[in-house]
Amino acid sequence: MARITAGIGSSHIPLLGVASDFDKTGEDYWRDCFAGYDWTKGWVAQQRPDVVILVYNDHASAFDMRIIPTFAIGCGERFRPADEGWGPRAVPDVIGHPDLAWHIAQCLVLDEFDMTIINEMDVDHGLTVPLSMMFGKPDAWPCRIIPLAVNVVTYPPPTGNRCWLLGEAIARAVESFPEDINVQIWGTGGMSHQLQGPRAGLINKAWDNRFLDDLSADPQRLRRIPHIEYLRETGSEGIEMVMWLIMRGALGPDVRQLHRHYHVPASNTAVGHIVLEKLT
Amino acid sequence: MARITAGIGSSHIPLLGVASDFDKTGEDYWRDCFAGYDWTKGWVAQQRPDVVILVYNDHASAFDMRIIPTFAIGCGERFRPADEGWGPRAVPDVIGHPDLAWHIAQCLVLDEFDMTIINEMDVDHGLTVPLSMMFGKPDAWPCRIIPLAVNVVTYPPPTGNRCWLLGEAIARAVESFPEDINVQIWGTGGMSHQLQGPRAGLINKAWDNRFLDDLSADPQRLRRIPHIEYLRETGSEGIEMVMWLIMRGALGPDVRQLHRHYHVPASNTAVGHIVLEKLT
Amino acid sequence: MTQSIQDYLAQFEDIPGTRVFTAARARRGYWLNQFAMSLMKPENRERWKADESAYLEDWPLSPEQKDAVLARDYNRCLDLGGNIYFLAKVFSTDGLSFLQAVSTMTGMSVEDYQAMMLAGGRSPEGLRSIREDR
Amino acid sequence: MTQSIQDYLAQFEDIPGTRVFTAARARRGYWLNQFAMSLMKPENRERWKADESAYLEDWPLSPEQKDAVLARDYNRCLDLGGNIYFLAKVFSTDGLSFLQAVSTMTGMSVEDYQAMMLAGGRSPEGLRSIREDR
Ligand SMILES: [Fe+3]
Ligand SMILES: [Fe+3]
Repeated sequence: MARITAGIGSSHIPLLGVASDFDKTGEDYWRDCFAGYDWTKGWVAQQRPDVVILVYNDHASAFDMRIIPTFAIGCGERFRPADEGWGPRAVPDVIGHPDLAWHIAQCLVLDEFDMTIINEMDVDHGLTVPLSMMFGKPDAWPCRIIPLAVNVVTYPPPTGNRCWLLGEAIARAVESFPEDINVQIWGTGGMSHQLQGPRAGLINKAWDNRFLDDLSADPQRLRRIPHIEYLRETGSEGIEMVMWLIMRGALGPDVRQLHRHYHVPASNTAVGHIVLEKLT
Repeated sequence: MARITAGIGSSHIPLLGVASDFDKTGEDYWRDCFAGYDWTKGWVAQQRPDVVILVYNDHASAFDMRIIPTFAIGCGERFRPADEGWGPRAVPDVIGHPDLAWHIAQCLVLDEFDMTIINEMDVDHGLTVPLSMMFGKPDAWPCRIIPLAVNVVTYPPPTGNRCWLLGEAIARAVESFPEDINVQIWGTGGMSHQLQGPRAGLINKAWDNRFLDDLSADPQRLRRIPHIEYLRETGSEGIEMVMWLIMRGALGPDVRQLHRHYHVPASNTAVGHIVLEKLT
Repeated sequence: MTQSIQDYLAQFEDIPGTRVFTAARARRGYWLNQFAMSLMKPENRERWKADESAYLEDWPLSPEQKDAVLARDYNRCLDLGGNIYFLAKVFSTDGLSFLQAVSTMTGMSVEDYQAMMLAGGRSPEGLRSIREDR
Repeated sequence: MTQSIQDYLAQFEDIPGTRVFTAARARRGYWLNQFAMSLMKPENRERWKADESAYLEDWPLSPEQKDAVLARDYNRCLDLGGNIYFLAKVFSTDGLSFLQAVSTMTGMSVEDYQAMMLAGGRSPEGLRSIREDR
């Protein structure tokens, strides 16, 4: 029986990908930021997940304004890095897990989630940057990845509660998959940042750290945070943190924080990441 | 305040469109089938809905296997008839109602339905045939139309219960739209038919008529019909009738049947349609 | 979810003469269906009509799928993951109606099939469940 | 739904210096964003770089939208319905980073903006609500 064993929440800032791709991670600007991921790199390498369900948002790469799916699950065999305007990142293709992805997709629809199934798409920095942060620069990513794209660009995004419920449903679906595999779920995006207007550059360390605290201390509070609070407190792009709640919902009531890291800035953004172990 | 005043359930068989387009409706084969819609044509003309929310499924026209949305709402200005392999139907373009459609889409996402928003797509016989049956052959369709496309091709389609709940949520959304407009909702597809394999041509008059009865007599029973029952009793394509439950859910607990018609066959299919008035 | 996906899917194999378009079939038939979809464009229909085998060379179909399409063996196409709404692009390009194409899967002549439909269609009696023989 | 969509949307207008990408903005900026998206293709980037005005002729943008794009006035682009992730295709084609492009919207020099970020970023204090002045 497949099982979700752990979750990671992490920023997915495009410039982190650039720093990795062009070997700048030793520079002063980047050293602390990347060093915070060292523990996690070691831990993931030792955990050897077979599959990562990677929750992210597409940033006008695979989807333009013609079609805006709220929840889209990638059931294809392979997903290529998107050309976001400066050529595709020179990172490995993402190899999917169609058996598990289709299994989850089918379970979710029966469970009354109105999924969009995607068989072909390119994946942008939202998905590939967390892979670089956790796995470094291998010739091939060391596990299969199921992309789960969430609309957080055109309003309204899904509510925090809906994200949480989707996470719970994903956990049920994984548990009903007959193969004995180790599955992780990663929620990405955030933390506080605003990429637009006179208020750009907003960072809210206190709010971000309370969010990180409450992923283990009081997750039910996080589930009820309204969109307006993300916008006011964490900047217009801080809304991406609703995607962490899919990860958190999938881990069940009790988790243990294994590692945590917070750094300002990377580009316009607060970098945060957390590793949570599922307790049965 | 906008209000949903009535609903129609109707088959959307492609050959009905052909019969209409090529003026064959007076032929022996078609006379009774089209005559059954005469009352409804008169009634709709007198009701003059401002907008019809038209629930249908795409039959591999706008969507191919690359992307399969469970619930997709058309928020665009205009939708053209699709080329389904023999050229587009010579019927008017479908003019959308972006104000109401976006309003509904936004409300539904806040209400925890995981909608896919569509701004550009062609619409196939599933949408255009019901327009021909209700409106005949005008130079322009007499009202705005909001396409609501439901996946009933790749399994699993949404459950009957989820369709019902979506209908209820659509009704809430329409009621919160500030303009004073008359909205109808049509659910299309069915009735019993199977378009494949040695069992093709299956028709179940008794089951279809009980379904028509219970849209007013016992709608809660319909809501709980499992997919397997549609498949066993009404043929593999009878599953389209789950879409009628979105219409029925949107009408609230009490309805009055104004008209009903059932005819076998049109092509491979049992033609049925029903007109339901919403009682407050 | 009150029912496991395994139980949900297993039921579908109990219906006589029917292939439900499940994920397993959708995956097997992916390129077969995508090929068929390409015939929605008039220019592709012309190329297809001019040389069907050459047209198929551009698509990663299995040899069995290619044979089944070229033979217009729709039951075989369904077994190989085809879906009727995608395959409709093939028979529409041939100028066949749904009724004509569908009748070819029943073992009946188109006239007999048409007559059955005019007489009220095929009864579900005995065709509901293989296991329960009803 | 516990909150009306009207109330939900009204809140967003109370945030200083921020345009939330609502349906109203998405509709207004539809072609502006679709134009920007077209720059994901290398061949389109070449055509755009060769003659920006000529490139824009193919897109039904309003004159204000065209002016704002040509002037790289990103605040104005946002007012006219642009979304930053779409507009990113324009500034990426210019060779600008997110930080460089974003700083142009703040009234600060890129050096001052960069220094602010290194010092911990912009405080939310006083920037949460126009109405409540907090
Ligand atoms: Fe992001
Ligand atoms: Fe249909």
